[in-house]
Amino acid sequence: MVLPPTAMLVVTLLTLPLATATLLFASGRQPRTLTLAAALLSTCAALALGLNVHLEGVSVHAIGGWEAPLGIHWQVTVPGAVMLLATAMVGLAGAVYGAGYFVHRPGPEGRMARVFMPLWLFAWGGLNALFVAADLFNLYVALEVLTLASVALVALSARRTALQAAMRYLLAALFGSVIYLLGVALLYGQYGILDLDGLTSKLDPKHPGSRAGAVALTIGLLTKAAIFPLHFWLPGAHGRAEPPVSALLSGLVVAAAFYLLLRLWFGPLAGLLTFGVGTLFGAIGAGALLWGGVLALMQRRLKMMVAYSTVSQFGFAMLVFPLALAADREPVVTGGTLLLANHALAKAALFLAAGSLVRASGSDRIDRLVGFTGSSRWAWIAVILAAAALIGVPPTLGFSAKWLLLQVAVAEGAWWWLGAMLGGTLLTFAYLGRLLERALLAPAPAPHPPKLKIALLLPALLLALLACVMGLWAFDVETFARLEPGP
Amino acid sequence: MHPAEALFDALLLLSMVVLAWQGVHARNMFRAVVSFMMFGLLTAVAWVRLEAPDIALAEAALGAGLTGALLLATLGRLKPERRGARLQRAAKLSMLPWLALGLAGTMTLLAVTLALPAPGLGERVLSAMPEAGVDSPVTAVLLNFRAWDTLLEIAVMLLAVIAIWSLGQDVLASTSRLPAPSLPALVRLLFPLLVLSTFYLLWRGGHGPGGAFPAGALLAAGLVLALLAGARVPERMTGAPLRCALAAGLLAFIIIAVGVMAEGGVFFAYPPRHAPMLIAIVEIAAGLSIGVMLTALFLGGEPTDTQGGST
Amino acid sequence: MSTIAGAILIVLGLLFFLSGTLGLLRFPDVFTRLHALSKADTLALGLVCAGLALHADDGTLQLKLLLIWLLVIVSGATCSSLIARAALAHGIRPWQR
Amino acid sequence: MSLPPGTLFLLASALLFAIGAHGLVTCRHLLRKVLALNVAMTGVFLLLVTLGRSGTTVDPVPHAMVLTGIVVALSTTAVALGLIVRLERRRP
Repeated sequence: MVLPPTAMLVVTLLTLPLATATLLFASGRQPRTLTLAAALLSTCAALALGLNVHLEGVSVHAIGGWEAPLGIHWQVTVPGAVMLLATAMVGLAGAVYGAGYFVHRPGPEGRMARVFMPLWLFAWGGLNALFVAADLFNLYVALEVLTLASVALVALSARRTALQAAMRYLLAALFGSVIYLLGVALLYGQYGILDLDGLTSKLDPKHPGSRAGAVALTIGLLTKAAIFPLHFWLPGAHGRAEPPVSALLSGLVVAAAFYLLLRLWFGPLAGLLTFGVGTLFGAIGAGALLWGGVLALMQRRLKMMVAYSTVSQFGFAMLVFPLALAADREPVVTGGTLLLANHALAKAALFLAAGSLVRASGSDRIDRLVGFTGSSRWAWIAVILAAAALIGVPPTLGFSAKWLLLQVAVAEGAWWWLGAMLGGTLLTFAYLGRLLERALLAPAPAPHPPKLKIALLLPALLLALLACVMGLWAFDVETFARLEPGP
Repeated sequence: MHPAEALFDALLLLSMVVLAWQGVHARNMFRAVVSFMMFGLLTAVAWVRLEAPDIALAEAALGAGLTGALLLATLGRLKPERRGARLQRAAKLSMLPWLALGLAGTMTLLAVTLALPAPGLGERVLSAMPEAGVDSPVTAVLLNFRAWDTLLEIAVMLLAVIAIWSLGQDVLASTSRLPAPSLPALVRLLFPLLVLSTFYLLWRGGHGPGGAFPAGALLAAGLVLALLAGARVPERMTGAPLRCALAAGLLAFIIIAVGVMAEGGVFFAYPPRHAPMLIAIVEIAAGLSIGVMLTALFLGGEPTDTQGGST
Repeated sequence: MSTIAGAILIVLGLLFFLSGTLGLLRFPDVFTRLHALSKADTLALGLVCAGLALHADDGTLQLKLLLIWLLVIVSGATCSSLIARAALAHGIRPWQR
Repeated sequence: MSLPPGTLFLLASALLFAIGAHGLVTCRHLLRKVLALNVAMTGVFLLLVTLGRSGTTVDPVPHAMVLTGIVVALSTTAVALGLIVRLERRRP
């Protein structure tokens, strides 16, 4: 089989969503076939790209033919390709779900349906741009595309609570941007380059600019990734947005910022990752695990619980950093990437299924959710599968990721971090188990079995299934999945 | 450096810092906004002092002018009792620890930045200029070497318009109760001038300070002035034509970026023969589109068809 | 010769700027302040531009200086009138001794 | 004077950043927060351009970055202001 060259696929992945979104906006109409075709095409491009990376490995593309310090590079790394694939899956699922969820009608009632698709595609394009970018400033611009699209999506319902959440989110994200840009300025002042490869080869931990720059970049990204204690904006924004939006935000937008953290700390900033820094990150992660987990356990509303679960899960991801102090970083990076991919699929599935359940129940309260009846059965199956992936039941993707990290922790004798991981998993089990127990054993009485459109069930189900099945494939993948700075 | 220059810089920067403080902490919101606008104006002067005329043009038009107009329009759309909102702090913390923390942070930042060698990319840009297709280094960086950044940036701007429009229809600011005949007269005089200077800056961007952003900002200034003088978006322009004008810049950018792949197979690699023309097309499309987008940001929502009236 | 004349014009202009600012600070209400500011500053800017034009040996530059002055006159007059109208609309009565 | 060139500008940029960050954290009114963000942004822009001037040639890359940054900042500010207006209109 002849695949199109990687450069072609990258260009498709970046320009197709942006161009389609712009055309949709310009035309003022939302032909469903066109949007879904664009989504499908982007997904195919991502799949082909993943296959290319699998066959040919990492590739670098100089935009406009200008070599690195002067021009901008795209770099398709294995973790980047994994995230691109996860983005495509969630993007497609959300597009289908959104087409079924929002009412298509002229006039004010149809507003959300009209606005959703362009914004969704802009966010998708921004994510793609971010996962292939290899330039500090280009990353900043891509982050801003993502931020504005996400904020507009949070505010979609235009209810007061949604607007408040969007405003908080916007301010937090912009605060993160300012600090991130400060870090870019400091690193540029020290080395006069912006591309990540050049920085990797030049960066000296002893320079004041590199340290201050690393601190600024990290604080900025921690804010955008809503890592405890900078998570204050997340539960509101994710809990109050419309379901497909929450899926995108929780599954991917936060993960994108965290992916950048990984990219930076295992790329240019690797020399600065000392024992102290790793331990600090680990402590933050453990704190997030605990705080997010306990608060998730205390929530009464379904979507808020899922939102706090995100805070907790990213604490888990933070534990990657102390484990990376080991000599061999490869399995850690692979584990971290798989963790992000697993979270993207499972959390998106969870939010989509939650949206369907809330619609079927007419309430967001956990104790008023409909039980395992009618078509809501399928939503519950998606919830169960996603929960299994989040907890890390074998053979899910979550299990593969956690297993890899556990192995490193055991080999390193890092018992503290091992304990934190086990504790976090237990907490995840507790709050998800509580949800299932409440809803399945003591369901709210449903007068008539709910009927949900297939577009509201299938995407969540497939995403959750994917998170579960991919675990089998991931054991094969981990042999090649490594974060390489390129040739 | 001449001592008089140092004195001028010191005065300029001191006023900037004071105005910035005022802009955040002034007693009422109107004062804060006006201080912030003056801060933007002085920032433009600072750019001139830093030998960055392109940024100075953009800052004067965007940072001081349009941001100011946006802020004032926002104040006008708030409920009157909120406009004069007094300064409230998050908690009744004493200022001292914050000041100490801020001062320590400032000093650390200063110490770090003073120690930076700042090698920069100036030499590299200079050596690549012959193949850039334009004579102005800043335009070369914006539209050739780092054109992908600029494409995404125009996407950000369009996204901002979509985001604001997605919140609902436009909210018009309360207009003055007394008719002011002098403003429309001024607009009739200035509008053609501003359009003329827009094209002048677009043309000039190829070889000197200028280019799409200042040009777009000037066009927007003209359009916003017209709106302030009571002009409304003509009815036949709302809807599809306006949306197309807004989208044109980004679409042209994407089409050219992908189109040049026909020749070399590389995204954004202008063929050397056509580079000047292609860059000029991108520049003009981007400049005009930026002008319309900035005006749309000022409108604060999608213009309704029912307003009537015309320019 | 022309440089000295130019310098004198500029200093004269700065003095007018100073008086305009003094008026802004010391006059009792918005209308009188506007009066001081718009009158004195327009003249002051004209003097400064004339002084600079004497220093410039380039015809286009002199033309640009003239243009700057004309534009500021037009926009300054409009702004003053707008501010005064806004003040009246807000119910501020002109100051009377 | 024996100050290294650009010291004043670096000091101003650090101060502006501090004022902006401090204002963002301590002010309650949303409009003030937006203004504070813009002030902090200007501080970063000043830093970038001042650093681009230290070499022998003027470095146009920070100029391009700041031009991009100004437009991005304006766009995000406009969205923030739009949100503020809608929020105020829905104030109970």
